[in-house]
Amino acid sequence: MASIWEYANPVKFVRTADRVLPWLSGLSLTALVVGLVWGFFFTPDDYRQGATVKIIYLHVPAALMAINAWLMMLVTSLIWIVRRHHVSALAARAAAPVGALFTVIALVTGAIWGQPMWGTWWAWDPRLTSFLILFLFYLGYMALWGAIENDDTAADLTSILCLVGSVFAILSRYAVNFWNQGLHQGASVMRAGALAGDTAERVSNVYAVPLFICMAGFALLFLALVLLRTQTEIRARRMRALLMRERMA
Amino acid sequence: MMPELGKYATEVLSSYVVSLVLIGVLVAMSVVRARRVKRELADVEGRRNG
Amino acid sequence: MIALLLRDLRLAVRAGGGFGLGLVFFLIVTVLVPFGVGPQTDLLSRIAPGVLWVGALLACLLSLDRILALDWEDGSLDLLATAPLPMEGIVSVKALAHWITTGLPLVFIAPMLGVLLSLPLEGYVWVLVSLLLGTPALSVIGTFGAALTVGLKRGGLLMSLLVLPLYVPTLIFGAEVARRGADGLAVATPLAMLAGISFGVMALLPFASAAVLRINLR
Amino acid sequence: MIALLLRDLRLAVRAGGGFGLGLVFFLIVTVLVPFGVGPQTDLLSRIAPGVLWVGALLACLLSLDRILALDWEDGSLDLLATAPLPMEGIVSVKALAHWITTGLPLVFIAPMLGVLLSLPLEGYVWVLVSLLLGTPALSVIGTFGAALTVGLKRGGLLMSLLVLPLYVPTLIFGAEVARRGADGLAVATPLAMLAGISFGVMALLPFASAAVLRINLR
Amino acid sequence: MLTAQDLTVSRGGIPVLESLNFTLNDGAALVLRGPNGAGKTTLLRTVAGLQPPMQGTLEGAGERIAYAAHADGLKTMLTVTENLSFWASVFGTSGIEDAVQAFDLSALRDRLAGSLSAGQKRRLGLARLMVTGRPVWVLDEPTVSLDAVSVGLFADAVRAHLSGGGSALMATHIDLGLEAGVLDVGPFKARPRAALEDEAFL
Amino acid sequence: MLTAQDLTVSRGGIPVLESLNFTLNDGAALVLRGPNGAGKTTLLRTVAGLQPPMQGTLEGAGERIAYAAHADGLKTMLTVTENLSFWASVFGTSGIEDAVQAFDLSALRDRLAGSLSAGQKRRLGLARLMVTGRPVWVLDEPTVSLDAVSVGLFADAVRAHLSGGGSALMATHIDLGLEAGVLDVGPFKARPRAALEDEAFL
Ligand code: HEM
Ligand SMILES: Nc1ncnc2c1ncn2[C@@H]1O[C@H](COP(=O)(O)OP(=O)(O)OP(=O)(O)O)[C@@H](O)[C@H]1O
Ligand SMILES: Nc1ncnc2c1ncn2[C@@H]1O[C@H](COP(=O)(O)OP(=O)(O)OP(=O)(O)O)[C@@H](O)[C@H]1O
Ligand SMILES: [Mg+2]
Ligand SMILES: [Mg+2]
Repeated sequence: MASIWEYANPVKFVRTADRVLPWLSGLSLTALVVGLVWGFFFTPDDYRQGATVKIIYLHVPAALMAINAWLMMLVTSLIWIVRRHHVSALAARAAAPVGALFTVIALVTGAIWGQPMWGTWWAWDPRLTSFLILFLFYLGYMALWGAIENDDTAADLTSILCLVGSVFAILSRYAVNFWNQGLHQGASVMRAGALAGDTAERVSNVYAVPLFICMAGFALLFLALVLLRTQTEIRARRMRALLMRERMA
Repeated sequence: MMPELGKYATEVLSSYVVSLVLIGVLVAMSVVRARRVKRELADVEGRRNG
Repeated sequence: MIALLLRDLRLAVRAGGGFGLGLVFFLIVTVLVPFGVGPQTDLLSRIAPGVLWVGALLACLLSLDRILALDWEDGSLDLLATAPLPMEGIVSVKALAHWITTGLPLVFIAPMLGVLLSLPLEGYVWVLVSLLLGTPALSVIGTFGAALTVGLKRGGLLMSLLVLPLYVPTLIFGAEVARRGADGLAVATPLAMLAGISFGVMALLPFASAAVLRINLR
Repeated sequence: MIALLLRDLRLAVRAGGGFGLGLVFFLIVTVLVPFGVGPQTDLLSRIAPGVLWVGALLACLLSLDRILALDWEDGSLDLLATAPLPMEGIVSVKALAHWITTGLPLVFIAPMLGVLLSLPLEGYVWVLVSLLLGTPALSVIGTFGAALTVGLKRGGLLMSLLVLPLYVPTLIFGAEVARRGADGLAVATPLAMLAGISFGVMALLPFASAAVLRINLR
Repeated sequence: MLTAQDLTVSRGGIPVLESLNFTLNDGAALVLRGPNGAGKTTLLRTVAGLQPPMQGTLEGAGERIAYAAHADGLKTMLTVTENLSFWASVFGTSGIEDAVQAFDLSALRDRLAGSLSAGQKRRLGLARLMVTGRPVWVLDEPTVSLDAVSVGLFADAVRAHLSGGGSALMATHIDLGLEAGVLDVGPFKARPRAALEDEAFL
Repeated sequence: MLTAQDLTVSRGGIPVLESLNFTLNDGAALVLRGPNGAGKTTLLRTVAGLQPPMQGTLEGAGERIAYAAHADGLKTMLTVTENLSFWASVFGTSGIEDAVQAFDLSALRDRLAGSLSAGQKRRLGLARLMVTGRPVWVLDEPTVSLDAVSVGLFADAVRAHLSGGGSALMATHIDLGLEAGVLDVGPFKARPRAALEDEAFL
C-alpha cells in the first residue's frame, strides 16, 4: 500500500486530480441540485419564519464549510511547516478564496435573513461577528500570499499566519461571546440528526434531509474546487519554472 | 410550479440568486484559469520537447 | 540588547523620530469624535471608554510600521541580523521600545482626554488599568505584523489588515473592562482575560515574530 | 501633467503602492467602534454618521504622507522640480491622484459600512453626498499639509497636527449634513457651506501648496 | 553657455564654497574635483536650481539643466521602460530608444527597477538624462557602482552629448578619459563666517 | 579561514553564480571582480549569512563575519559617535577611538550622520567594521564616493586588519593597491536552470 505522502508529489497529484475531478464535480452538482430543488420546491413553510426558512439550505452549509475550509488550511499549513510538501502549501493557498466565498455567502444570506426575522441587516451578534472576523482573516491571508514574490517564502509566512491566526480566531470567538449574548439560533443541526426531543429550536425532520444533502453538496463542491485550484497552482508553478529555465538558456 | 413564497419572496429569491451567482463566479474563474494555465503549460512543454 | 533598546528610545525622541506620533493621533481621534457625532454630553459619556480604547488601538496601529521598516530601509536590520543577538531578543526589544514610546504615553494621557469626552468619574481608574494591561499586548502583536510585512515595500496596508483581526480580543476585553468600570459593574472576568491575553502573547508571540523575521530577511 | 497623474495612479495600484490603504483603515475604524462602544444597535445608529465621517477623515489623514514623501525620499521630487511643469500643476495633480485613489473609494464603500453601524435608511444618501463633496477638500488640504512637512524626516506627526485644525470645518459641516440627513432634518445650509469650502479650497489652496513646496525644496 | 560669477554656495546655512568663477561652453565638459566634504554636491545642487546661491550669479542655468544626483529617483515598482517613458513625457520628449540602447538596457526593459543590481540601477538613472532633451547635464558622481564597460558606455554618451552641442558639469573621483576641463574646488573653501541671514544679528 | 565549496548562490530564486570554490586564509584579502549584475552582491550576502546558499557549503563564516553593504545602516538622527558606540555595544566590544582615528572622523564626532557628505557617510560606515571586532570583513563596493585620500585610509585600515590576522573579501570595480587575490566571478555564471525549490515541479 502506497504511503499517502506519495500524493504530495506534484506530478502524481496532478494526474490523480485529473482522474478524480470529473466524478467529484458530477457528484457535487447532483447533490446540490437535488438538495436545493428539494429544499426550495418541496418543503413547507415554517410556521414562524414563513418561506424564509428556505434560506437555511444555503446559509448553514456555507457557514459550516467556511469554518471547515479554515481548518483544512490549518492542517495543510502544519504539513508544510513540518514536512515541506509543496502540494500542501499550494492546497492551502487554493482553499483560501473558496473559504472566503463561503464566508461571504453565509454573511450575505444571513444578512438577508436577518431583515425579516430581526428587523435589521446586521446586528453585532457573536456568531455574526465572529464570521466577520473570520472573513478578515481570510482577506489578510490571501493578501499576504499575493504580496510576496518568492513562493516558498510566501508559503512559510502564510503558514505561520494561519497558525497564529487560528489561535486568535478562537480567542475572538470567546471574547465576542462574552461581549454580547446575541440573537442567533443555537447549533441545533447536530441534535436534529439524533432526532432528540422536540425542542423549539430543533430543525424539524422535514427540513433536515434536504439540508444534509445540501451540506454534502457544499462539501463536495469545496473539495472539487480545491482540487482544481491546487492543480492549477501546481501547473502555474511548473510553468514558471520551465519559463525561467528557457529564459536563461 | 413556483412555490408560494408569500411576503418573503424577495428575501428568499435574492439569497438564492446571490449565492448561486457568487458560487458560479468562483467556479467560472477557477475553471477559466485552470484551462488557461493548462494550455500555457502545454505550450511551454511542447516547445521544450519539440 | 540594552544598547538596542537605548538606541531605539533615543531615535524615537530625536527630531522626527516619531515619538508622540501615537499620542497626537490619539488626541486627534478623541478631539474629532465630538465634531463627528455631535456635542451631546450624555451620548459622548456613553461612548467615551470605547472611543478611548479604539483611539489607543489606532494610535498603536499607526506607529507599527516604524518598529522594523526604518531599520529595514537603511540596512541596519541586515546588520543586526549578522550581529551576535538572538532574533527573539531583537523583536522583543523592538516591541518593548514601541510600548515605551507609544503605549505608555497613551496610558498617561488617556485620563486627560477622558475629560473631553465627559467620561464618568468611576471610569478613569479602569480606563487607566485596562490600557496599562492591554497596550503591551498591542505592541507585541503589532511587532508580529510588522515582522510579517517587513520585506514588502511599504507594507503598511497589508500590515493593518493582518493585525486588525489579531487585535480584536484585546480590544473587546480592554474596552469591556473600561466600560463596565465606568458603569460601576464588576470587572473581574474581563480583567482576568485581558491579563491572560497580555501575558500569553508576551510569552509566546516573540518566537513567531522571530521566525517570520528570519524568513523575511533571507 | 497627465503623465504624472497616470504614473501616480499606476504606482498606487502596483503591489505595495498603498491603494486601498485608506479603504482598509476606514473599514478598520468602523469595525472596531462597535467592539469599543458595545453592540447596542440604537447607540450605534445614533453615532453612525459621525463615525463614518471621522473614519473617512482618518483614512485620508493616514494616506497623506504618501502624496509627496515617497517622491521626496527617492529623489524624484527634486527631479520633478527641475522639469518643465508648473509647481501648482504638480501639487494639483498629486491631490487629484490622492483623491482618486483614496477619497473616491471611501465614498463608495461608506454605505456598506453604514450597514455595520445600523445607519438609518434616510442617512445613506446624505452620507454619500456629503462624502462626495467633502473628500476632495480633504485631499487638497492634505496636500498642503504634506507640502509643508515634506523636507522633514517622517514629518507624519507634524503633518497630522497641522492638518487636523484645517480639517475641522470640513468635518463639522460634512458630519452635520450626514447627521441631519439621517435624522430627516433639512440639510441645505450645511450642504451649501460644505460645497463652498470644497470649491474654495480647490481653487485657492494649490497656490499656497506650490509656494510652500518651492521653499521646502531649496 | 553656463557662467558662474563670484558664486558662494551654502549648506545648512553655512557657506561651503565661495568666490567661484567658471564658464562652461557649449560642447565642453567640466569636472569638479575635491576631497570628500569639499562641497561639490552643494555646488551642483545650486547650479541645478535646487537651492539658491548665497551670493553671486548663475547664468544659463534654470530650464536648461538636467540633474542626476546621488539618488536616482527611480520608482522600484515601475519597469525600466515605464520609468524612462514617464520622464520622457514629463520633459515633453518622445522616444526612449536611444537612451535604452546607449546604456545597454534592452535586456532589462521589462524588469522592475527594484530588482536591478546596483550598477544596472545606476545605468537606468543615467539613461534618464538622455530623455530629458536638456542641453546642460549636471552630474553628481555618475559612475558610482559602474563597472569598466559601463563607465565606457557613459563616457560615450557624454561625448555624443557634447558633440551635439550639449555640455556637462560633473563631480567625480575617478578619471573618465574625457577631454574635459578640471575645476578643483579645494581653493574655494569658504572662510568661516556666519550665515548671511544671520548677519543682521551681528 | 573561510572556505567555500561548490557554492551556488541565487537571487529571487534564480541561481546567479555556481560551482564557486575559494579559500580565504587568515591574513589574506580576496577581491571579487565582474561586470554589473554578475552576482557579486548576491555572493557577498550569502557569505554574510543573510541568505542561505542554494547549494554547497561555507565554512568559517557565520559569527566571524562583519558585513558592509551598499547601504550603510547609519541612523541619520544619531551623531557619528552615537552610531559607532551603538554597534560597538551590540558586538560587545569597547572603544571606538581606533575606528574614529583610522577613518579621520575626529572632526565630525558630534555631527549628525544625516548631515555628512556622501564620502563622509561612507567613511563612517566603514569605521563600523573596526568596532565589530570580527575577523572576516565582507565588503560590497566599499570605496564608492570616497576620494583618493579616503581610499588610502581605507586601504591602510584593511592592511592593518590583515596584519592583525584578519581577512577581507570584497567586491570592487577599482584598484585599491592591496596585495590581494583576485576572483573573477564571470566564469562561474550559473547555467540556466530552475530554482531548487521548483525542481519538484519539473
Ligand atoms: C449575517 C450573518 C449571519 C452569520 C454570519 C450567520 C452564521 C451562522 C453560522 C456559522 C451557522 C452555523 C451554526 C451551526 O450549525 O453550528 C448558522 C446557522 C444558522 N443560522 Fe445563521 N448567521 C447569520 C445570520 C442569520 C440570520 C439573520 C438568521 C435568521 C434569523 C440565521 C439563522 C440561522 C439558522 C436557523 C441556522 C441553523 C442553526 C442550527 O440549527 O444549527 N442566521 N448561521
Ligand atoms: N546641515 C549641515 N550643517 C553643517 N554642515 C553640513 C550640513 N550638511 C552638510 N554639511 C557639510 O557641508 C560640506 C559639503 O558637503 P557636500 O555634500 O557638498 O560635499 P561633497 O563635496 O559632495 O563631498 P562627497 O565627495 O563626500 O560627496 C560637508 O563638509 C558636510 O559635512
Ligand atoms: N528579483 C530578481 N529577479 C530576477 N533577477 C534578479 C532579481 N534581483 C536581482 N536580479 C539579478 O541578479 C543579478 C545579480 O545581481 P547582483 O546585485 O548580485 O549583481 P552585482 O554583481 O552586485 O552587480 P553590481 O556591480 O551592479 O552591483 C543581476 O543581473 C540582477 O539583475
Ligand atoms: Mg557629494
Ligand atoms: Mg552589487
